[in-house]
Amino acid sequence: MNKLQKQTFTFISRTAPYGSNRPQLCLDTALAAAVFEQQVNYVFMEDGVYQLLKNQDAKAIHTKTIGKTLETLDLYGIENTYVCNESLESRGLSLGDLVIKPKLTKGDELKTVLNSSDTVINL
Amino acid sequence: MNKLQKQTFTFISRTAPYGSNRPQLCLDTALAAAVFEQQVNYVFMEDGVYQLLKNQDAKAIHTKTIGKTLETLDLYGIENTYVCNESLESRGLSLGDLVIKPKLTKGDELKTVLNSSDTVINL
Amino acid sequence: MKFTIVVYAAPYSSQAAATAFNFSKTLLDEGHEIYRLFFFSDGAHNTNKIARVPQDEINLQASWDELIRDYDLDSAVCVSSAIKRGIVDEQEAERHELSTVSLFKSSEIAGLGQLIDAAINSDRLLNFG
Amino acid sequence: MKFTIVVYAAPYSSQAAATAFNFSKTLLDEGHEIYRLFFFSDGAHNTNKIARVPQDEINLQASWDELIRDYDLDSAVCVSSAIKRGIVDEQEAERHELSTVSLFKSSEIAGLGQLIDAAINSDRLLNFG
Amino acid sequence: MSTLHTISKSPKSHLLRECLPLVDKGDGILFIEDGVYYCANNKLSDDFESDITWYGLKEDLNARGLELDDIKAIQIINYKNFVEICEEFDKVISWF
Amino acid sequence: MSTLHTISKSPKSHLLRECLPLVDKGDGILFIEDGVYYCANNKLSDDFESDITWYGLKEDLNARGLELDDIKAIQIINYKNFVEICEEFDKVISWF
Repeated sequence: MNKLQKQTFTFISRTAPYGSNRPQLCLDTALAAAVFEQQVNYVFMEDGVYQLLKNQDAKAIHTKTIGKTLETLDLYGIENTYVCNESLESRGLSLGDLVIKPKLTKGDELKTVLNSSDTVINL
Repeated sequence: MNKLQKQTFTFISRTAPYGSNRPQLCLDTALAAAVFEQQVNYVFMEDGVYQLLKNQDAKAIHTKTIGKTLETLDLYGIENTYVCNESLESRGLSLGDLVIKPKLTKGDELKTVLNSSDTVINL
Repeated sequence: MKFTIVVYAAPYSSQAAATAFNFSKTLLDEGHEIYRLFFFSDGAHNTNKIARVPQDEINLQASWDELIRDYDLDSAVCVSSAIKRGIVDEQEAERHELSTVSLFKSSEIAGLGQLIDAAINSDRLLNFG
Repeated sequence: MKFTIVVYAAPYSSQAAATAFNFSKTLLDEGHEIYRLFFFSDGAHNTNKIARVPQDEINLQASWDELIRDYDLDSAVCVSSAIKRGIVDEQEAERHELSTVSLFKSSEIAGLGQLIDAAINSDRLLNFG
Repeated sequence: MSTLHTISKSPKSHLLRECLPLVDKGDGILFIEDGVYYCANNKLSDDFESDITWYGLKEDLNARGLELDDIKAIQIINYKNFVEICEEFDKVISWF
Repeated sequence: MSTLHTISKSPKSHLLRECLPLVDKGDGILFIEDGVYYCANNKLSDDFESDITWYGLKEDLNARGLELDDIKAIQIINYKNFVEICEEFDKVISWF
């Protein structure tokens, strides 16, 4: 590896869990960025907010329960978590339904997050 | 192979060409059904209507031009072609924009087609 | 009742192949019959014998192979889907001068006629993609 | 300018892998540099050396291999994506007691750290899925 | 001829809206995989017509943490029942 | 910091609507693959804002038989230009 400067990575996770592996890909990459001591932002948008629902249990479909991992995101060094308010509301959800309490954001705040990012992974 | 009775197959092709291989899978399977002398209905719905646009030329993306094959569907024994009127209209298209002239249909007629089908492949 | 199961999706990237597997296993457990499994498009990847999976995860390719052998199922992979995805049996490996065989012995390379035949001779055909 | 190209999609079932290839080829033709190709998830299927394709179609796996060798590119396949999809080099084949190697010699098995490194050390990172 | 329709993508796909014009009285609609999020949205379930039988796959609902009590118009079935209803309907059309 | 956004799915995906709240003045949006169908629909192109630069990939438009004359607000570019505009913007975000 070449020099590892500290940069800002933003991960936008927009898809529902279990139907595809995109939430897991996004999470794995963010965890790798955190391990390499990068600045990490993690944004849940659109169907991605479903990843944060309580009471997930993927045993019956023989898969890891992603909600359980997301509960401990901060332990992995990912503290800047965001959830899109409009995505929650349009799905009849509120912060109380989620396993963690990300910052509630709207478009303009997210623009600021993206503008300050060197790399954006959008899954 | 076991006995090959004559049955009715309906193919619903709902996706745009080139972005995915689903239009080609649907077409290949229908052609196989026709080769085995089955009764074949072919329905273009939703983004599937884009497969029928004139002036396609997929050389630049190194792919077969599906519109060219669809032009000759009847030569392969697939004469019962349908296009969903609402799918055309909502995309600002009319029969004149298409390489063939399928029957213009609405929901109720398609229900009848499906009801008379033994197998439906829906891509 | 005789079912045919058509799988369009690769394992792991979407849930569809796993759903097809669970459905197939359940119907066999319930005493029904599978006339044919047909792996089409990216579904061909389900028949790759080379894959290995971490111990805490399901090896879907190996699970299909086991199910097919346990119930002596007819399992077909679309030939044109398979070859371009690196899924070859001994005969295709030889024809294409490849040194490796990647298809499980439990599945066979087949044409789309086998899918039409299966639709005709099954009571139900289910597509998973 | 230094680009990193991340490919999430398998060849043939969607256009994304072909777009990634065309983009990569064009940027190299234009005198730019590729810091790293990174094949992730179903993108791993692009590095399978076993595939054969009808003569009137593009063999995308072989095209990648040729491009990588022509320009001596750094090409990495995510290790956990690769192994469960049957993409193994000699070392992984040995470790998992597999008799076959399916990965083109032009690509290397790598961890996600190589993706993070590439993002840091490239001017632009593009994702194709 | 009655048909069982399976829907396996989240409401963002609009698959239900695509499929409904082709669904006949007496048909069934089964939500599987990410399709089960259709069961979670109260706004959507108002649209569930009563001359269609609605099903949701238990294993997929449980995985996603969707509370079953909220869902009135929908029968929660497991894989075994999924096989059973494939027998009850004359054919199956998959929407994905 | 300006961003180039690429959109590679047809309008059915609603990717443009998803992406727009995150698109800043001075950003660019490039339609590729099935995303180029966004260029075909007149109703949609009325929404194309003028403080964003809009692009469509020529190779993908040609493949799909989309007539270039109809598209006023959109710059038609080829792969070579695609590489060039990746330099002009500070980063690229892919929507797929």
